[in-house]
This record gives sequence, C-alpha cells and structure tokens, in this order.
Amino acid sequence: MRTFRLMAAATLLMGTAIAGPALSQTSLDIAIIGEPQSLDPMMSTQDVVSIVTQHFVETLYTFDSSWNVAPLLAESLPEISADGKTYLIRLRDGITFHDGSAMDSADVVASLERWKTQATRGKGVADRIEAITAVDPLTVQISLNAPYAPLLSLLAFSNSAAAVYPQEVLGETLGAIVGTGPYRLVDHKPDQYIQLARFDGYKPRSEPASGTAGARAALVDELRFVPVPDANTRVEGLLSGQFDYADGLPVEAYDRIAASDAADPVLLDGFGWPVWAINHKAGLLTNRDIRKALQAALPFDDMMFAAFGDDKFFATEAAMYPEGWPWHVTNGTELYNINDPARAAEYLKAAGYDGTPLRILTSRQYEFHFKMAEVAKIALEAAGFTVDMNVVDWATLGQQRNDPALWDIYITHSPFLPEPALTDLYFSTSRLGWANSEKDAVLAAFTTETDTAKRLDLFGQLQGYLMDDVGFIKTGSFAALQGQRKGLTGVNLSPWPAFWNAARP
Amino acid sequence: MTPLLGVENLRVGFKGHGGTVTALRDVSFQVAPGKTLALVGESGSGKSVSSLAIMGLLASNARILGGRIRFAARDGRLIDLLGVDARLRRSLRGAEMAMIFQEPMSSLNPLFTVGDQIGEMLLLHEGLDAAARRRRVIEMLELVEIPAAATRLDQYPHEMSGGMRQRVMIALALICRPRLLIADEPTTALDVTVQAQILDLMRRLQAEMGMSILFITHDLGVVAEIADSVAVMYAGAIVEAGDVGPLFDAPGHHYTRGLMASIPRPDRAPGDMLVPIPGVVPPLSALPPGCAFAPRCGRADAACEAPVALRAAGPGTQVACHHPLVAEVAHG
Amino acid sequence: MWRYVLKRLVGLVVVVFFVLTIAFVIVRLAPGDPAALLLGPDATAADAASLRERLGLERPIFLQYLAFLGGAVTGDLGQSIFFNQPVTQVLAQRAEPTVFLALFSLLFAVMIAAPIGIYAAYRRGSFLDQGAVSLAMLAASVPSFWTGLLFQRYLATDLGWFPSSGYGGPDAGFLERMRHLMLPSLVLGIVNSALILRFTRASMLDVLGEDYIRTARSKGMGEARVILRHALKNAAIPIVTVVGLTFALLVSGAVVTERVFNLPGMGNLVVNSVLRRDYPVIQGTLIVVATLYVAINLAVDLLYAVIDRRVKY
Amino acid sequence: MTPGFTRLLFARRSVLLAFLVFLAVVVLCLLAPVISPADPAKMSVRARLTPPSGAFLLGADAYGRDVLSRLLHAGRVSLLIGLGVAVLSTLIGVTLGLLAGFVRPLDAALSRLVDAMMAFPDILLAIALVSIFGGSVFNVMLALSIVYAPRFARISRASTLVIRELAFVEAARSLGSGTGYIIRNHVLRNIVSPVIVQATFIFAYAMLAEAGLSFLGVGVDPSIPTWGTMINEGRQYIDTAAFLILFPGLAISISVLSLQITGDGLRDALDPKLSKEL
Repeated sequence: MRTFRLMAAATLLMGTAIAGPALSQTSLDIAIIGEPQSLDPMMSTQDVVSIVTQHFVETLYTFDSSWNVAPLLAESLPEISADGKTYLIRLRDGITFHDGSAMDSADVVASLERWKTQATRGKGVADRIEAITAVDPLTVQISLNAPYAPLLSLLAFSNSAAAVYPQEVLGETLGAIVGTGPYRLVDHKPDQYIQLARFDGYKPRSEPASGTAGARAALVDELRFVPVPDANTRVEGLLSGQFDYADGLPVEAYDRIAASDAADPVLLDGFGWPVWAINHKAGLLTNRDIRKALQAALPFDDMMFAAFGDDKFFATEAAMYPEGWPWHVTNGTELYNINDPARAAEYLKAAGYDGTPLRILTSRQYEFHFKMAEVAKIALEAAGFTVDMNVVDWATLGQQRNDPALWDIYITHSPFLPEPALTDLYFSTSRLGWANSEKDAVLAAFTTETDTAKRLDLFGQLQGYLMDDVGFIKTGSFAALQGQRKGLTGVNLSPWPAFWNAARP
Repeated sequence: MTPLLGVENLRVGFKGHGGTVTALRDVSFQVAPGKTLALVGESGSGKSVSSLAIMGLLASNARILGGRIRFAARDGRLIDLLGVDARLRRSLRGAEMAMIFQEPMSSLNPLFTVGDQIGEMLLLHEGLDAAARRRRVIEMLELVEIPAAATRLDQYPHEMSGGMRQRVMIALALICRPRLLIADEPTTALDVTVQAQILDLMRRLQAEMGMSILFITHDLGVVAEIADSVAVMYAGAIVEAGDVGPLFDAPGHHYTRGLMASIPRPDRAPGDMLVPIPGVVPPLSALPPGCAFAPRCGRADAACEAPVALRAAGPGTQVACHHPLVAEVAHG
Repeated sequence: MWRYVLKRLVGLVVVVFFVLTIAFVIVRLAPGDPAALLLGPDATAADAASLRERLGLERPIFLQYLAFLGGAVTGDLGQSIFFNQPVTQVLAQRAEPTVFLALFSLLFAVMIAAPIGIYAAYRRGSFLDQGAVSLAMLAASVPSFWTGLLFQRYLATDLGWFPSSGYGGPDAGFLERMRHLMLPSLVLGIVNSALILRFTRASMLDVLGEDYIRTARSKGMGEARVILRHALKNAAIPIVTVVGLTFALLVSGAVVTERVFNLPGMGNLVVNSVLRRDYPVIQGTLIVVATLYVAINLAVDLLYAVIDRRVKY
Repeated sequence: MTPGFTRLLFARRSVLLAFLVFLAVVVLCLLAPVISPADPAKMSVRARLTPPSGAFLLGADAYGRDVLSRLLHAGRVSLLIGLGVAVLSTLIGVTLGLLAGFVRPLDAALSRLVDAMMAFPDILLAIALVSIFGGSVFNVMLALSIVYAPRFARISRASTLVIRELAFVEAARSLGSGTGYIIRNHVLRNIVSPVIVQATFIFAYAMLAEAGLSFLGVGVDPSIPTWGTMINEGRQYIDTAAFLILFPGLAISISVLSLQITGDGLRDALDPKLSKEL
C-alpha cells in the first residue's frame, strides 16, 4: 500500500510542469564550472573564485571596459609621488560592510597587510612595499622602496585580490565572508549553490558603468551560482532554460546555442592564450637549441585548429596581445608558426639530441590543452623528438609542475591580463626559471618605468627576447564561449562575467 | 442412472520439442453418483492427465485432441466441460468438483495460514464475510477430525504434520460440498497408519456428503478398500475396467494380473513371491503399434501387433486384450 | 531469531572492521607525503610538517591505524581538506539526493521489472517473454551514462519534461527537489530493472511450477488472483534479495548518473574529491557506502523472516 | 569440450549468434593493426568531425583521426581490460576461496574479508584506487578485479568445503595424494563450470565499468584509446557529430550484450542448476 502511495507521488511529480514556484523575487541562476576553492578571493587565483566573489567583496580599484584602472572603494586614482614611490589613496566615505560597520582606513590597512603576507600576488610584491599606513580615517598611504608600475593593476585585479574586509574578521582564515559589494552572501551549499542577495546598504558609485567600474545597481534580488563541473550539462541547463547564464561552454556548442530560442551564445574574442610553459631549471629544454627546435617544429595552425575547431574561436597569432589591445607589439613574431620539421631537425642535430624523451605534462581538465598536445606530439615526432606525454588530472599537474625534475613542458592557459607584469612567467623567479641577463634587465626597467610610451617600447623588447630565447610559448589566441538567456541584459561580458547590472526581460 | 461424470474418447496431447506426443488415447469412463471409481496404473500411464483434464488444470503445453467430458451439475444441467466457457468452468471448479493432491507438503501455499486457504474457497464461491468464513472453516476442520480446530486454522502449513495437512487439503476440497472429489494419490506420501486414517475419513465423508470420488492410485490395496469400480490404465489408455469384486477375483488383462502379483496382499499365502512386471513403460512417443503392453507381456504374439479396444469380458467388466485371461480359462 | 540477529550483527561488525582496514590501507598506500598532497601546490615544507603533526602522521603506522579505527567508531571519519569540515558533515549534506535517487531508482526499476517479469514468466516462451528477456539484457548492456546523456538531451532540454540537471535552488522545496530526481532515477531504474526483471521472471517460473499453484487453480479462482496473490508473494523472496544486491549496482550507477545530472550527491562528491585530491572524503565515502551495503544486506536477510514464516534462524 | 557440450551450448540460435558476434568483435580487434584502414593516431585536423563517408568509413573525430581504426584499436584495450579482470579476479577469488576452504583457522576471517571486499561498489573502489595510484590499464584492471574477486571466492570456498568432506577425498588422502592433488583433480574440476560462467559475466561487467570510469575521466589514461575514452571525448560533439559516441557506444553494448547472452548459454549448458539463479 505504501508502495502505491509512493508510486502515485512519483507520477504526480513527473507530471508537474517545468515552472517553479511563483516568486515575487527576481533571481538569476548562473552555471559556473565548479565549486570555488574558496570564497575569499585573496586566497585563490581561480577564475571561478573571482567570478563569484566580485559580487560581494570589493577592491580599492578595478578595471573599466578598456582595461584601464578605475577607482572602486577608493575615491579616485591615487596621488603618486614624483619619484613613483608613494601612493596616497583616498577612500570613499559612507561605505558600509555587510555587517553594518563602516569601512575606514584601518580596515583597508589590515586587509592590505593580509594580502601582502598571504595572497600569492601580494607576496610577489611584498619585498617592494616598505609600509602601508593609515594617514587619517579615510586615507591610506603605500610606500615602496622602488617605483613599481604594475602595483595599481595588482590592487585592481579580482584574482588573488587585494580585497577589503572589516578588520575584525581578518585572520589566517576569514572569520566570516563580509564585504562591501552590491550583494551579500546568504547561503553556501557546497557543490550545490552559492546564494547571494542584494545588499540594501550598498552605495553605488556615481559614474556610469563601464567594465567592472562605475555604478553597480544590483537590479535582481538574488544571484545563485551553481557549480556544474560537466560542460555538457551546463549547455543542457542553459538550453533548457534552467540557467540564465553559463560560463565555460565548449565552443562546439556554439551553433546549437545560436540556433536555440532559449539562449544566445556569448563569444568573448581574445579571451586568452594557451601557454606551453618551458622548464628552464632542469632537463632537456635548458638547451636553447632544443627550445629552438621545439619552436620550429610546432604546427601552431593545426594545434589551434584541433583545439578550437573553428576560425571564429581562435587566431594563430604570435603577439602577446592581439591587435586592438594597448600592449599589442610585433617584435619577434616571425619566429612563430615556422612549422618546419627539417629546420627543427637541424637544431636538434646541433644540440646533439640523443633521443631523450621530451616530457609534456598536461591534463584533460581543459580539453584544448590535451588536444594541442596530441597534435603537437605527432609533429614533434616527425621532427625527430621522442615525446613522452604525461596526462594527469588538473590537481596532479598543479603539484607536479612545482618539481622541475618531472617535466619539460606543462600546458596551461591565461586570460589576457590588463598588465603584462601580472604574468609571472616573464620573471626568472617563476617556477619556469627563465633567466636571461638581457631579458631580465629589460624586465626590470619595464616594471619600474611609469611612462606609458616607454613601457610599450620595453614590452616590445621583452616580447622579442621571449620569441628569440623561447622563454615560454604562446600557441595562439582563443575566444571563450559563454551563454546567456535570451533577453538578459546588462551582464558585464568578460572572462569574469559580472551580474550586478543584469536584468531579466 | 445418469452418471455424474462421463468421460468419452478423451484424447490429450503434449506439445514438446519433437512435436506433439499423445498422452491419452481414447479414454472413456464414468463415475456414478455417490460412488467411487479408482483409476489405477503406474506413473506415466495417464491417470493424472485424465484428472487434470477433468479439472481443466492441464499444463499450458497440453492440447485436448478430442473427446468429451460430461458433468451433471447441481442444477441438473449436463455440461460438456470441454465446450463451456472458462468462467462457467471456473465456477464449477472448487464448488462442484474439487481435487486433492498427492503431496500434502507442497500443495498448500506456505505463506498463508490454513484458515486463509480453506476460507478462500468460501470467499470465491459463496462470498462469505470473514467471520462467517472462520465459523465454517472451524466446522470443516472439526469434520475432518483436526483437534483444536479453532487454533489450528491460524497456523501455517509448515507447522503441521503430513497427515494433518492432508486433512486440511480434504477440508479445503470439501468445504463447498462438491459433487465430485478427485483424489490424486492422496495417501501415497503418508505413513501406512496415517494412510488408513485418511482413507477412513474419506469413506466416512463420502457417506455423509454423498459425493462421488474419482480416486487415482497405483496401489491396488487401496483400491480394494475404497473403490466401487476400477479402471486400469496403461500407456495412456484404459486396458481393463469393471466393478471391484469381479475384477479383483478374475482380472482379464495380463497387466492387471501383473499389477496384482507385484503388490503385497494381506491374504497372500506363505511362499507366494512378489513378481514384478519385467521391463518398463514405453515412452509415449515410441509406443508399439498394437497393444502397448505387448513388449512386456509373456503372452504376446504376432496378433498383439494389431490395435485392440475395450470389449466386454465378463459380468460388468471390460478388457482390451487379444488374449484375455478369462478367455484362456474358457479355452482350457 | 534474536540469537540469529545477534550473530549477524557480530558478523557485520567484523565486516565493517575489514571495510575500515581496507579503506585505511588504500589511502595510506598513496605515494608521496599525504600532508603535502593534502595541502596542495602552494604549501611550504613548514606547513606540511605542521599538518603532519596535527594529523598524527609522525606516529608509528600502527598507532595511526588505531586512532583511525577509534575515530571511525566514534563517528569521526577525518577532516575534508577542500571543505575544511568533518567528512561526516560533508557526507551528511550529500546524503539526501543520493538516498532518494536510490529509492526512486529502485522504485522505477521494480515498477518496470516486476510486471514485465511476472507476465513474461506467465507467458513463458512466448514472443513477449523472449522480447522482455532480450530487452532486459540490452538494458544491462548499455552504459548508463549513454542513456543519461540521451534522456537529458531529448527529454529535458528539448521536450522540457524534466529539469535538465541539478537539485533545485535555495528556495526549492522538498517536492521540487524530488522532481529534479525523476529523470536520473528513470535512467538508473531502467538500467537496474534488467537484473530485477530476470530474477522476477526466474522466481515466478519456479513458483508457477509449484503444487500449491495447481491447488489454487483447483479452487476455481481467476488467473489474476492466482498470480498476484498466490504466486507473487512466494516469488517475492528472491526479488527482495536482488533488490538488496541492486543497491551496489545502484551506487556505481549513481556515481555516473549524478555526474551527468549534476546532482549534489555522494557520487558526484567522490568524483569531485578525486579532482580535488580530497582523500579523506574519498575514504569516508567508501566506508559509508560499504557499511550501508552490508547493513542493507542484513536487513534484507531479516526481511525474509517477516515475509516467510518458514525461515527459522 | 565434447561435441555434446557444444551442441547443448548452441541449442538456442541466439546463443550461437551472440557467440559468433563476440568472436567477430574479438577477431576484428585482434587484427586491428592489419585491417585498420588508417593509423589510429594519424591526425588530419582539417578533416575533423567528417561524418561517415568513403574516406572515413565511420567518420573522423575531433582530430581528424579515423574512427573505425580507433574503434578497432580501442577495442583491444577494452577487451584486454575485460579479459584481464576476468582472469585476475578468478585467480584472486579462487585462491582466497581455496585458502578459506582448506585452511580452517583462516576461514572465518577470510570470509568476512571477502564480504568486506564485496561491499565496495565497483566504480567507487576503482575511482579511489585509480585516483591514488594513477590510471594505468593495470591499475584499472586490478581495482575492478578486487571488487569482483569475492564472487569467485564464494563459489570456490563452498565447493571446497563440500568436496573436502566427501568420501573420495578421504580415499584420495589415504592413498597418499596431497592437498595439491585434491585441489587439482576434485575441487578445480568441480568449480570450473560455475567459474567460467561467472567469468563471462565479469568480463562484460568490467568492460561496462571501465567505460564508466573513462566517462568520468578517472579511468585509464585518456591518451590510451578505449571505447570509454572515445565516448568521453566524443560527448561534446553530441550535436554536431553524434556518430562519435554512437559507434563506441554500440561497440560496448554489442560486446557486452553478446557476452552476456553467451554467458547465459554457457550457464544453461554447463550448469543447469545455476540457470535458475539469474
């Protein structure tokens, strides 16, 4: 009898129409690629952490739609002293945290101190920072021991972010997720959803919205970020109307989404670039000739085509920034896409290559990493390399790449970052260990120079060294596919989509 | 007098891998009201098939190839059981004709109490409510001499002895007062003493309720105790039939004589040996052309290869044999 | 009866002890320093040393083992690295979808398998019988993720009959959450119906050949009553057994199905934990699922006694 | 294998057909290096996702590799895993069973150990082992074998216990033959039928489990093609190139189905009393 009742209930459930319970509240369901490592953007460099946390945690600065630094919690851009060593930062008045307390310079100083000692990117600049001090309740001063041009970009970046928290919650781990953003954290069910609600005490900026800068309106009442690790499941969810927005979609789904009447594809041109990171500390590729052989042998066209399938999703271009970016330079690009096995073989011969396997460490977390490697392997073997592919999962790759004894190349990718110096691969201190005295001199000049035109020239030289010395390999540029419900407006479309100005039709 | 049950030229076959095998070949017999007919034969002779055909419980691969089964129902109609629709047949089953089986251990459903199982008959045929059913079941259990009937009916079959279970089966079969009881080797699985008790019980109930019994057995000793008339079957056909007295005194078929010689009888003289019939029953798919018993028969000759039918042999007896025993006496 | 239950409970304790031991050994066999593994790429040697100290990894392995057993007995399965929460707590949050997925799948499986199995046995050798048996075999041969992908693609996305994934949002009530389970349950139900169908058919065939079925027919009842009342109850015991067995299959199938439908259940948790290198969670899930399996089988055995009074212990 | 056995096995046409189908799959995969129309690793990215056609009989995958050739080569790995698990779990299981049966003091503990092993669902245990030891073909095989071995342990233990007590063993013992002789000539001979039948099913289950693991991305190293990894690779093209998951899916289903039908036939022929159990 009980069985019958259950069966009846089941039938009833199946019959229920798709429409959920009637809501007086508006909300957006956003499919993200997985459960964020942390809800503290200071402690993570994952993009998915940035996407979620930017809605409730804010930084002093941020980027406008042209990737210029713009003030957010700061009143305006800082006053930088003539020697470039002192940054005077005025804070906005009347900003309250989600717990109701007011933000003042003490909170900012404590937050920046934590960033300096605990965040990956903060630790990277720690030795340049002499002091972070509160001048008055609404003014903070950062003193450097030498000029450092990328500092503002670092303070603006949402990734390993210099986020501002109330002094009271700061510790090795946060006591609570309390920010100043237009939304506040309501509920977090790991692997199920992260629920945000509009923060009524939010005080938007007066400038018009541009990028993540300007006014943040919090148009919908609630945001729900739903971790959906499987890309196809995100596509199905978007097309079935379950999600209003979906991040990280396979480009193969483009046509299907375009044809659907539920959703539109969002194609982010020039999203990022795949990186073949080269081990300069140990192994085969410490030999420059072998690096040159590698560069000459790689079939960049085929690799990018196999990885992204359609011209609209990728470009075979060598420049570190695509045309249209302020950082676009062409130095050394002739060394890209030579695709000549004979030339590669000559380099190998010159290097006295003995058939030691070239160890490529990759994962399938991102299918295009693996696909590039698969295509490259064939071409490298044709040029005379012995190739040893080591396909591991993403977490293992993260561990193994820290041990120079385990790999010659590992594959990853990076979005185009607003400031070249945010890419640590150029520095000899990175895990690649790419040291070259001429390059390092140019790089040092680049990070301390504050004049924009001179910086661009220095970056051109840097790119030239990168190509000539094969520091690491950018295999091309790729677009990213996201998807949004038809009629959804106001999403800040970027590698880190933001939803505070979004509204459903 | 109209017989209660008349089986005429019944032919039944079974569909198997190698085609259809005939299991009953033109079987005819009658059961008179209030009387007992014993159907006797070795296993595989077709006695059980006959009884199942009458009940309409043949396996799904069985086919009725011909013949008629007439049954005189309580309301006076003479019903051809093979011609009526399934619903009428079902309403007769249990109510007017009931059956008890050889294995009292396995013939009762282990998961229901005996009271449930007996009472179900009343539910099916008389639509009684639970309380009335319970009363009637207790009465019936007392009738079949089950002690402490009121507690016994809540027991499960596995809590009872073999003899008790067969009493339960009898109670189940008789609770709707059927006109015909088919008993398929009801005592075979029981101890000798229990066997005698059950036979006594059946005789007594027959006298009280006035039903007819079709008693199926391989045991001639039992036949002598309970039956009025006998039909002896061999390989799917009746080879001899008649009243118990004449047939036992002077069996006409060599097979009947063989059967009688192969069982211990109480009146057997010292020194009389049991004589088993040589050979085995031939498979139904490979019967000899004429008399089916011929390969095992000491008297068989060329004449026995011709077909043979039942014909009158003595007073009230019929025999199907080219060289019947009575005839030999007459010749000698 | 009680003696039997006690005896079985003791057996269960021993089995669970082995389960714990196996789970302990598996994780301890992992190459490399567990503390370094747990902390991830950014950790320093000092961090690893302090974590080793905290986890008691410096102690002799046997003492660690004892501590692990002691913890498990008191309901402490360690700490999840990724969530920084007790494993038991993480698992508890994932129990609801998995448990209901299992229940609904089983329900669907029985709803599909039992009627077909019974009818196939009743019409043994018929076209329908052969068809049903072939279909059952086919269902057991097709990978469940394949079925899941197709169902999700066509029944959820295109036709919109079901939610395509997930377990409902923050305001999803119980019914809404259950609605999200219907399609995955159907997929798992179909896959798992195969075994149940074959068991049902086989045990019905056995029962239908029993003498008491002939007795039932001789009482003059209709076939439906013969089958549903007299045969089915007897056939139920093997069916109950296979339902217990199906649990293990269900868990395996659930891992894949939860993945396809993005259900926040224990299966999905395990796969995520592999990618997050969260060994304590993997270990804890193994222990919980295996223990559950053992307990369910015990429950099934005891259920026999309720169905069949003949079973004596 | 007597002619009588063969006749019994193939009495049902479906069993004969299934067996021939499976045999064909095995032969085709074994001959893969010879009969493949192309090198399974050869990429021609410009031909990616070509539907089945003259140039690519079963189409080309996302790298422009010939699906048919990959299917044949992948089959070798999938079948190897199935076979490997069947053999390995038989070896482990029968050994455990014999130990439990012959070494009395070990019996209780081994039986509970076997219960515990059986309690771990196949995919879950395999995931744990593979995540820790890495996704080599052997590790996947070992993990699945550990899960399936208990079934063989139970069969052989039960048989051992019965046979130990039988008179002829006593006789054999008194004639001076050792335990080894008894195991070889009595126990193994007795359990060979149920073990073969069970192994056939394990073969099929292992192939399914491998596909599931590969689908989840926690199975065999994805650069080794198996039918499971082919489905995993192909699933993102479910709309543009459904044939990419259709063919490996069919390959798995057909192999598993034909194996299971053959297993059924084997059981009916070898061991009629078992046939009631499933």
